Amino acid sequence: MNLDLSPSEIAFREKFRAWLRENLTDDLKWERVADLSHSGAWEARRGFERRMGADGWLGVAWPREYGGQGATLLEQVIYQEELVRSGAPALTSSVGLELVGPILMEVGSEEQRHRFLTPILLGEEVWYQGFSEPNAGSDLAGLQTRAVLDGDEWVIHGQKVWGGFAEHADWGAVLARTDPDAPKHRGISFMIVPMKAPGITVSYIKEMTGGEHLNEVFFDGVRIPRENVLGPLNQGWRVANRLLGYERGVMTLPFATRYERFWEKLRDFASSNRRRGERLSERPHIRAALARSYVDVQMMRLANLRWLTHYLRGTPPAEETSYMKVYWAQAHQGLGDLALELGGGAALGLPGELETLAAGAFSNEWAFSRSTTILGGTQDIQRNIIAERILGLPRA
Amino acid sequence: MNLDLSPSEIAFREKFRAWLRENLTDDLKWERVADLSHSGAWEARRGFERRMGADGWLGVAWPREYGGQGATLLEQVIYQEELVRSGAPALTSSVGLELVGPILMEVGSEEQRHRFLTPILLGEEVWYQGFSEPNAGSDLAGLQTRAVLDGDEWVIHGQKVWGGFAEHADWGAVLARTDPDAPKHRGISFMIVPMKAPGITVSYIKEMTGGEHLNEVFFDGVRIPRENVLGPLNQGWRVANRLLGYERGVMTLPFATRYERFWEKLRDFASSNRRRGERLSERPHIRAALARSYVDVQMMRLANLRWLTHYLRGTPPAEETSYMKVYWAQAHQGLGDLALELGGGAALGLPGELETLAAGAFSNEWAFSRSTTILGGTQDIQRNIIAERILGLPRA
Amino acid sequence: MELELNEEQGLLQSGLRQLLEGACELRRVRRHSYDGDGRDPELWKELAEGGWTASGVPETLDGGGLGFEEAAIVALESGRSLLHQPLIETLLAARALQRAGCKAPLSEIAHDGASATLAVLELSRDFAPDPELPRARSTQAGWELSGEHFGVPFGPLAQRCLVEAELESGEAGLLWVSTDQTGVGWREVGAMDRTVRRYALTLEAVEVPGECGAGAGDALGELPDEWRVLLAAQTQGACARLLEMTVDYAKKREQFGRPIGANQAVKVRLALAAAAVERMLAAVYHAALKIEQGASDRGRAAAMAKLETASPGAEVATQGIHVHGALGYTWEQDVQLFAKRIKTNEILLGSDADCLERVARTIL
Amino acid sequence: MELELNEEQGLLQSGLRQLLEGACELRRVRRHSYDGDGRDPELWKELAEGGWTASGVPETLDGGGLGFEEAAIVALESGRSLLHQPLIETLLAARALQRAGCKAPLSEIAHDGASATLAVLELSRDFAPDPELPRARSTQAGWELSGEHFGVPFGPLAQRCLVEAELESGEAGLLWVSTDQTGVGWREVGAMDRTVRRYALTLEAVEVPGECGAGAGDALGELPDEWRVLLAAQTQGACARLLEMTVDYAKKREQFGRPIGANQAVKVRLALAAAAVERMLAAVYHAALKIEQGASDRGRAAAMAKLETASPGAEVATQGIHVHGALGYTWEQDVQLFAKRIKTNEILLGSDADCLERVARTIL
Repeated sequence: MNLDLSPSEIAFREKFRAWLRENLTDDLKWERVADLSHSGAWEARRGFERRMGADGWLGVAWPREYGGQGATLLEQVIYQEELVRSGAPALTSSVGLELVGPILMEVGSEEQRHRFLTPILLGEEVWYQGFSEPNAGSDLAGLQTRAVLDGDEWVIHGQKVWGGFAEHADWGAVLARTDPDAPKHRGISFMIVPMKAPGITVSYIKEMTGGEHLNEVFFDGVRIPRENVLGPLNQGWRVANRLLGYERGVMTLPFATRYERFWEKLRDFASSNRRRGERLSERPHIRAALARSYVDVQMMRLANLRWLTHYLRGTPPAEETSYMKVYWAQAHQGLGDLALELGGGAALGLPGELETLAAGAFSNEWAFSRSTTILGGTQDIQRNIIAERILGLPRA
Repeated sequence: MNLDLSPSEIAFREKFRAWLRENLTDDLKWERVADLSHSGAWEARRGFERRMGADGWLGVAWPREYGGQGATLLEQVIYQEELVRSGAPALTSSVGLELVGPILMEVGSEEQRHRFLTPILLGEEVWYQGFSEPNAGSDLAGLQTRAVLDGDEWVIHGQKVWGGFAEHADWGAVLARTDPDAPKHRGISFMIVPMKAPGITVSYIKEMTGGEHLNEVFFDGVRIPRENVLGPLNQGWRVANRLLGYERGVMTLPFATRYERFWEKLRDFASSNRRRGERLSERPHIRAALARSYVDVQMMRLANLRWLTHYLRGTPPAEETSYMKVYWAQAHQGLGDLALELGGGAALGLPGELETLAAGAFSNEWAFSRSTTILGGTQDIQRNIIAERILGLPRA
Repeated sequence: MELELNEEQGLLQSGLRQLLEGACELRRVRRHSYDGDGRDPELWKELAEGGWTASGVPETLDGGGLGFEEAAIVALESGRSLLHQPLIETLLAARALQRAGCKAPLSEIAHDGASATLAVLELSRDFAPDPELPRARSTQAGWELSGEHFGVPFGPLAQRCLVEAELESGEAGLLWVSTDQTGVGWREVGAMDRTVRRYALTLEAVEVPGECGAGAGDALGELPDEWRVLLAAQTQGACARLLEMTVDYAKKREQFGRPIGANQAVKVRLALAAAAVERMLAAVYHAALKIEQGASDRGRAAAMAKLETASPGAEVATQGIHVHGALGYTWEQDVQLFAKRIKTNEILLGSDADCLERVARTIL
Repeated sequence: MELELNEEQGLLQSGLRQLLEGACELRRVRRHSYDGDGRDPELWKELAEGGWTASGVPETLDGGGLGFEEAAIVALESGRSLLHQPLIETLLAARALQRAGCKAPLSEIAHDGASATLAVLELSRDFAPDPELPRARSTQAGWELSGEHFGVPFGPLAQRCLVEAELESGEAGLLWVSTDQTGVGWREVGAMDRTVRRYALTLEAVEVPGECGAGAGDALGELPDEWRVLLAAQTQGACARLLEMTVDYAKKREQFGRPIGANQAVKVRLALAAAAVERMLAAVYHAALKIEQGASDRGRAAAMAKLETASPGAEVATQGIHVHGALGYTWEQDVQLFAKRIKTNEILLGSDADCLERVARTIL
């Protein structure tokens, strides 16, 4: 066993770190550009990503034959960790890079790959992910958006929710029902939709935190060419689902880095603040709570590194990604609760709401962490997966 | 609102307390007679109960017409609390008093009442409860013990578990399948079985704690008279089930008194013992844990008192007894865990196993409390009852 | 032995609930608290006309003369309705004023329907590291008051503020100021729960008439415990409503062709939440009774009520959000409004650790 | 980056598992530990022949020369099999002896297949309020040792005991005694987990040859952390086996016409238990690696491994008992045997609070 990086991994990290140091100027950092309603925020993020793309720092995981770096999983984790550490904004290209790109490579036609892969890799085109619907969340295959063939065009009607960047996106990867008579998992196709097409209306969903990052998208008779189907007709659900499950689990790996950073904020707060005359970090229950939270974040990281070792040895990600999501939620909600315990009344504001502790970062983290048991497959679903597919307990 | 007893309730309490002071000598106390394998323990307990019976202190809840005191529910709680406080042993008559007696009054024949009620009330006959079976625990109605009519006698074959006092009992209240062709809830009858009858074999089940209180009872062609059916034929399950559910919930009311006493033991231990040079009750996390446990026990009591108020006002016990069982398990398991945390290594022995802290009381409580989520309807079943019958959530 | 509302108290509760269900639905709360300036004088007027705003003033001074058990009922309903008005604060102020023997302010509450908030050190400490009490210098006309307080609920949205201050004697005092009088400054600070906005208060040589202040003595000592119990009651009410909303949702929302509430995992979540909510109510009743009786263990009972509602309340809220799925995380869904009130009440006036130590001191 | 056994380690593990599955089934554990006198020399002999008992002795001294990662593997398997022999104690003793430079005792372990246990202050403190170290007076032949220790695992069931003592210099020392030599007294104390019986040790002028003792220095300092990690590993192994048994039971046991494991509530319990068991393994590997490396944060890693296995382990055990229903509470069912080992390991060598403070000291 060892927790060390190899020389080539260190070199990879240093190279990317150096690139970020040079290119990620303060005005591009997360705090500055997170809120897309701020003028210039979108453009700043896009400009940064195009620079990443031009210098080969998008799609590092993609195989070399498609223009990527063919990075190992560990390098991908290093890459994500460095992004987080540097304070870079979340990538607007991530749906293209992590979902659409791999699907194109697996099941896309020659023309589709030719048309779409390079713009994703260069950070030139943004993709929107149109999966969930108001009545199809956990039960994604119950989706009702439908696409009907009319001559040489598909006509799409329906509504999607919980995707992001819809307003700005160039393309949408949209699941739609193409065979209403088939069993629900078998009549769905993966459609490529130009997001500027007539008939598409985008609105924002306001979150509990007050932020507005997610969209509702209405498709009202949107027409797309017949060939804009990704993968075999009526097999969209299988394609989408296989990628979603595992990838989203592995995606939690670098989250630990984000939580480490947030934990450090909490520690610094506790070390430099007093309540009722006593330094917070000297109160026994605060010490215990900070240690507990530290262990929780580290254990999330370590448990994931153990599975990462398996992947690096050639076992592909499988159901154990459900464990990762369980740890993820536990670590995140624990941090959110601890933040408010530490911050006390002064932390009870929301971001942007007048003077609040660290601009609302603490309460925001608390509220944001409430969503962690829901996103990307609810905790209930993860637990079922563990019980049925790993432990082999019978389905009800 | 008030938490005070009325003058008549106080008088009731004082009267019983005085009786116990006079009659419950040290050699009769729980620690001395709990283990029935000790010679004389059974006889001591029986003698004490016969004295209770003779002086009218058994079946205080029974209506006056059947020889009881017609005690209110609150008086019943006071009665149970005083028994616990006094250090009296658990009553060997409880199955007769709390289960068989009420059933006899409700559905028994005139002859049956005449034959059985008074001996129960006088502490002269002990009843065994033969309900659960190896393959019928939570799913009690799935029981397989069968009674077949042969002329004027029922012939019983089967196996029961988890009842107590079987070796000593005079009578058994045994659920048996009398109509194998009926749906499973409808073919069960409530049989009155003389426990000394030929064909009955009793063995003990050793518990995790090392104690042996529960029995396995085998019925191998046991013959009983045709009239020894309690209540209508084939409706035994309904009769048993109605009484079991609610009564067992209300039964948890005086448990809080037992837990208060045990909590006091823990507090005293923490106040008078040191670890690593520091008095336990001065360590912040121990203080917090003791307070948490105190609150938990008190809240179990208070939540129950609120429902008791409803019962005293005339609403009969119903599904909220499932809440009581949830609090019960929480309070008890919390105490068990705390006991071992406080006692440390010195508490890790079992009762009777050489020198261990307070003769193994702490570890014993920990082990015993593991059973609290299982007994009298598992926690899973209680939660289902709350969800479906109180909150009205749909059955799966 | 009675640990439940009596018939009269039950009527009181249903009266207030009816009023609030009519006058204070959640759309109105949102409109005034989130989209508006926080003021809602019509609702206050309705509450005053119903006798609720003066219910803490003794009958001899023309108030409702309600006891503390009834105050807890008011707080329960204020939580259930997510009331965005300083009703429990006005009740608490009236009780403290009565104990301090300040009759003029009580008359304003009873006769003018004045609303009030409270600025006390115990709460300031939740918002600032080492706050100092404002100082009250005696003048010919009464007092002159200067200093700061933090985290004051409602602030200028209430008409009066009962201010804890240090008198020249070194004794603590309670002084009654108008929230808009000269020298009184308010600075809104962020509030996750916008239905109870929070303010920092600055006092610069504020003049207080003689009859509007007094040495506090016991009047103040009782206040934090009473407030803790009313916050606990409010949380219970909020949790009960949030749970009802969640149960309704679990019955209606379908996934995989059946209501999500048919899943046993959802049942466990909601059953445990319900068990917590029921226990909270017993804790609130118990503490209200102890305070009403002036029992020697009232402080412990108050800490227990806070403990039983604080993190269990936050857990109920978290489960409510979870069961609502992604929708529960949106602004439009009402569970989050309740979650924010519940979480705020958890944090204020004593963390779990503080309350456990309060209990520990009385039993160890 | 590798946080998993390598191929060689995997072979080591499956070798030991195979041996123990054959030689140490639970019936045997019960027979010797519960029904017998606790001794099982045949099993120890088999372990010695397999090279396991000397595996902690360096190769240069004819031992197995296994590192600490491998020691953790041995501990994992000792938990899985509920081994009733002082194998991890002998391993730990060998490591400490090597650090202290005591060659003669190492030879006994390597060549004579001696079994060993440990009597150290850190553990004594879990069993007695304020234990004092035994004193070692130097004599011509070596040392003369007098005093007490508490809670010593296996006690006279092992052949040797490595005793922590205070030397005349005031320095801590480690001395190697035979458990049956003159002046050595053992008093069995209760042990909920009878598979690791516990003893109080009294030493009355026990003579220890010069080559069987040394000033302890670092040899001792490392021992408690190493022991914590091996206890953590043992708990992980025990939890993993207990979980497997419980999952099997949930698949087979039917109620209401279907396996109880088809109930989602049971699934949640077992899924969370499985998640805990997986995390424990990562914590154990991490701590083993840190100790093997002599990393500066090894103490924290050991505390983390203890924390991750202590109360989570007890929770897994509680769930295992619960899912077994009434049967899980009986003596005959095997889950309870594991539960007792797991609970014992939780309590010893640092409670949660202690371990959290150990972690806190390194990060705050």
